[in-house]
Amino acid sequence: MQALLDVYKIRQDFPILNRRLNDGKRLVYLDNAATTQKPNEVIDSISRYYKEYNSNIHRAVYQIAEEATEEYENTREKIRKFINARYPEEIIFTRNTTESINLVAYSWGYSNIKKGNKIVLTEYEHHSNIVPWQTLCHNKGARVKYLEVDADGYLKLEDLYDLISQKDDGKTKIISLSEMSNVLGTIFPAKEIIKIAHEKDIPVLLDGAQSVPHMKTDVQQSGCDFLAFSAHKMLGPTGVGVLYVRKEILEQMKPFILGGDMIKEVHKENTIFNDLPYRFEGGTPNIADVIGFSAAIDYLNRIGMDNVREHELEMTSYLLERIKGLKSVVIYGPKKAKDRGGLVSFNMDGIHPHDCATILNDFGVAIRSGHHCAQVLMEKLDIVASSRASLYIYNTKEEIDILIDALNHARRIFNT
Amino acid sequence: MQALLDVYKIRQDFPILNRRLNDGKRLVYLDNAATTQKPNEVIDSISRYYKEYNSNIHRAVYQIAEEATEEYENTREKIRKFINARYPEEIIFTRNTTESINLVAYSWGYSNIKKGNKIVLTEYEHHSNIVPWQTLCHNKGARVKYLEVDADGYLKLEDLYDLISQKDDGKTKIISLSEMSNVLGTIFPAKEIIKIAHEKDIPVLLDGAQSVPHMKTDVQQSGCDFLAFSAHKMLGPTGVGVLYVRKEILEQMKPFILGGDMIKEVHKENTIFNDLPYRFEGGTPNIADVIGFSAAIDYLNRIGMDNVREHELEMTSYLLERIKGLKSVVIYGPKKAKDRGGLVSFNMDGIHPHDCATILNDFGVAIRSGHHCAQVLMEKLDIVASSRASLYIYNTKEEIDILIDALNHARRIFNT
Amino acid sequence: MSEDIYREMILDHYRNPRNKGKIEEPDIRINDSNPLCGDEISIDLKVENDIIKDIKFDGRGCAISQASASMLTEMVSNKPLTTIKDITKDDVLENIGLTNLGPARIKCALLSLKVLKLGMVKYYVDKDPSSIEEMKDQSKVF
Amino acid sequence: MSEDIYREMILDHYRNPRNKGKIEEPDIRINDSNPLCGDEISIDLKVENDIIKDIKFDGRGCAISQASASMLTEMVSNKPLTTIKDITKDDVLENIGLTNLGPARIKCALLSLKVLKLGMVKYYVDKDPSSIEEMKDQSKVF
Ligand SMILES: Cc1ncc(COP(=O)(O)O)c(C=O)c1O
Ligand SMILES: Cc1ncc(COP(=O)(O)O)c(C=O)c1O
Repeated sequence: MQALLDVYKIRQDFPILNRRLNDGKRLVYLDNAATTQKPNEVIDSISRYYKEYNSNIHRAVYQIAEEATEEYENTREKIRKFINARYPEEIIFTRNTTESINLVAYSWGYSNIKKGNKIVLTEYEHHSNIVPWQTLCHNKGARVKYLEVDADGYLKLEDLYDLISQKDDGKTKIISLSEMSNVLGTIFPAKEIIKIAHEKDIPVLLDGAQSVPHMKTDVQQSGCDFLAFSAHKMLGPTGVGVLYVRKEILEQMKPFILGGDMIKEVHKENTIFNDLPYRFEGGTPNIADVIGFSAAIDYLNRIGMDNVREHELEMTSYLLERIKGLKSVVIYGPKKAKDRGGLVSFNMDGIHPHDCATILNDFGVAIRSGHHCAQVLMEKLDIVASSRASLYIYNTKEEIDILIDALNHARRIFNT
Repeated sequence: MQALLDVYKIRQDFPILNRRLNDGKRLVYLDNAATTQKPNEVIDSISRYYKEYNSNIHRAVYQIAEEATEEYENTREKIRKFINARYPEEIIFTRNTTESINLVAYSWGYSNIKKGNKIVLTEYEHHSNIVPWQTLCHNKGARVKYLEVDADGYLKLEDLYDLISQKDDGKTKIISLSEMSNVLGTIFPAKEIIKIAHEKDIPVLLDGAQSVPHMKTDVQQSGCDFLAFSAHKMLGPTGVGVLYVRKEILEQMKPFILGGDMIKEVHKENTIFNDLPYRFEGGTPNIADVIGFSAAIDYLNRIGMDNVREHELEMTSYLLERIKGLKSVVIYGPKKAKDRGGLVSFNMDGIHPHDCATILNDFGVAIRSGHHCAQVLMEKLDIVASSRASLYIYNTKEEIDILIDALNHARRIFNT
Repeated sequence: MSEDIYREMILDHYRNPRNKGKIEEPDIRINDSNPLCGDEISIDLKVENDIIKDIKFDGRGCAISQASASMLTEMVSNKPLTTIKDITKDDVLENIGLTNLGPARIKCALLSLKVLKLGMVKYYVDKDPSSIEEMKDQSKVF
Repeated sequence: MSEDIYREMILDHYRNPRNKGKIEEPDIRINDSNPLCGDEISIDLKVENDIIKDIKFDGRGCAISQASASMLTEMVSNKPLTTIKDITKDDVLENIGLTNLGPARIKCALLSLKVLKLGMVKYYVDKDPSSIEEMKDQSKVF
């Protein structure tokens, strides 16, 4: 029974959900934190672009190029609205969350981080929000500090106070953290963290790869200075990421990818860069997929992000409860569904997550196993890997039941 | 009459060529140097990916993820073969040519360019092959040197000898140049240039954005150390570029975009990077479009790159001849069609290229007007802009005739 | 259709631009270029008691950008400097009789307005740096 | 089907790995991890007159990687070190009875072979650095 959104109707929009696997089983797709499936609207809007008005944007004056430019820039405006940014030029298109964070580390970081400075992350960060900062610090003689997560998957805000308090001496230059952990599932109090940071004039980057697809985002309300997320995790195509930067900061930032489209004038000895945001989009953009992303945003807007969240909350409660019922199982992250996004990571005693995923595949069930690009957290949890089931708008309780049956079967095979 | 490839049959594979514009005119697409159109095969392979096996690659063990990983890696192997590289791990996927060149400038450049060094480019380079080097030199206290082009659009190889001869003292660290000019149309003797450079142990980057789509490429034969090109200029989707790097050099290069997928192990204080080529592909790749690119390569292979070149040669001869016949027209670049790729840039006295393009649009004709991201060359030619008609496998002589009619009409409007 | 765009008035202003050139010792000198096509416009202004006493433009580019600049100088000449604030993009497009340009060509038509607004902002901010907050968004045309 | 994969032999080697542990003062010690899943394998070897006198592996990971490592140690124990050169990925997959693994799981099955080949290369190159050219491609498994 789906009160909030009509899952069965939604499922009809996703052709892959009818896919029959090798052995005739229907796909039960529970790896949405890695990437989500795409509705027909998104797929069709990409095809339509190529069939009707494919052309290089911004510079040409013929009709199809003007159509393409308009659709591309409309998407920027649509995203501005979706995250409630003030200006469309605060929206930069990248390839993915990873590139968005790298853009900040290279462009903002290399100009602002000096020897002896600190960058604050958390222990649960995705590698994409660790390695760029680690490398920056390595090159600059600065240091990365990690906020600890406790046994239940929460941050202690007092730690943050401590870290950036008087004795920090203004050494901390940026805080970069994920609004939702892709392993623990915890939703962190971004707004409070940003408030604490801003009291010390420290800018905050939110990795929104897991949060933006699953709940309402409002950059003016949270006050974040940077926000990074990926289209492919929210019904959109692969190859498109977004970086939001508050205009006051963006105006000060040096361009990153240099070349065509991001310049105003190039001379032998010097270059005058283009206006915002084009200055940050060098080369021919991923036009088709940016336009495809537009259709994804429309789809989500039509459902309503509050309904997305409500549906996931209901499903996550059910998923948590069913997994809890398994024999010798360890669940990571908050006990309460309401503190979580739509995913649950777990381990079954004596069965490696990798073997677990292989057995589940026989049931058509697609879940993720491994370190989830969060090895620092894995070290903290003292595990090598975990299994993770993650949900989205088209998942049903029946699918969760199939997952549980499959897990029980794995238990039987391993006879533990 | 098309002897070499059946253009009329080919045209049926490109749905956009049936597009009717606002006023009912059929599209005459002559802006192929900016981006080419896509055959149904490419469009369909992207849709099929999303409808049948969309999933995040490399890390998951379920069936659709294995299918996606296989298709993605097959594309890498297909490209290896297409440019005759030795190893698939020499092929790195980027967003476009611009990002490919930036990757080299950031990763190879920042480690190898020191104060007082020189980087050699040419006057006809695209901004994407100027700005990254200019910025690198600015930051490192090095200098960019430009090889001059002569009035007919050729390089003088003696200048190169001079530049990197004894008195250069080994200061030149890299030569980066386009194998085909996107304005002059000239095809440059890459192999000879590389030979001269290698005698002084100077590595060479070829910007293949214009050459790879239009003629046979063999990196072992030319001996280039780096090769950059874009899928979208050779029937493939937007959002995919390629960087080839000779393995011996690639092994020494530091990763550029840092994050998920490009690491082996991440710890709080350090990171162990992944094997080649994954080390250079941070974050979720543009999976769908890489797979789409595969279909484009298949298409080109089926036609045969030698036939592509032959067809363009025939068409370019015709285009040159017809434009030459116009009143008060200036044509840039080589007089002989055989020294050219499939494009012709020109100016009509008294008519700005921008106005020209607007008038052509009434005839359904899409050509490019402007500086073509080559302002250094524009300064040399002492013009602000030019018009450019550029061809590909689906263009016909009839289309060139429509272009000429439209240009004559522009002449009448401007009454010059 | 291009016949609607390249009417006699545009071609006349293109071939015989009004107020073309430089002013010696201008009170405002400002220029910008259109990254799309490389069109350049520079504008010189002579201001007395906040009235535009003289205005000249220089530049190179397409018929639309040059004719539009020529017409714009006629439009503001001898007007109070503050009128520039109130000129909208639609005003310019109507004045030159081009209300259905595509997004690319619109930038050509509005380049001179953009430069003029920038010049005004610079003039006031130079005089009173604290006005930057208020002026910041005044140079927006698109 | 997973029933074909998780047969008794695999599960037995997984639960009761042969040659698990460390060698004190080994002639070769080498390790690597699978970036896919974080599986780790380290291998110690004792070599006398180019014969593998003792071999032990250590590590953590899935049933396939651990069972495969266990079986591989049995396969090469007391063999000449150079036999490692000739072991192909198909040899390993046949030995463990898993010839139709998907590409992701194949990496688990072959991690120990990769480590073993790396170890052999390192051993020879340490002894004779000039052999690196010849050895370079010997550690390739995939
Ligand atoms: C010679 C040359 N280099 C580089 C580029 C840049 O290609 P992209 O925009 O795909 O990065 C182009 C395309 O415009 C080109 O013609
Ligand atoms: C929290 C978090 N950050 C960053 C990323 C990286 O996203 P992408 O691979 O799209 O760059 C992910 C996705 O795996 C994630 O979950």
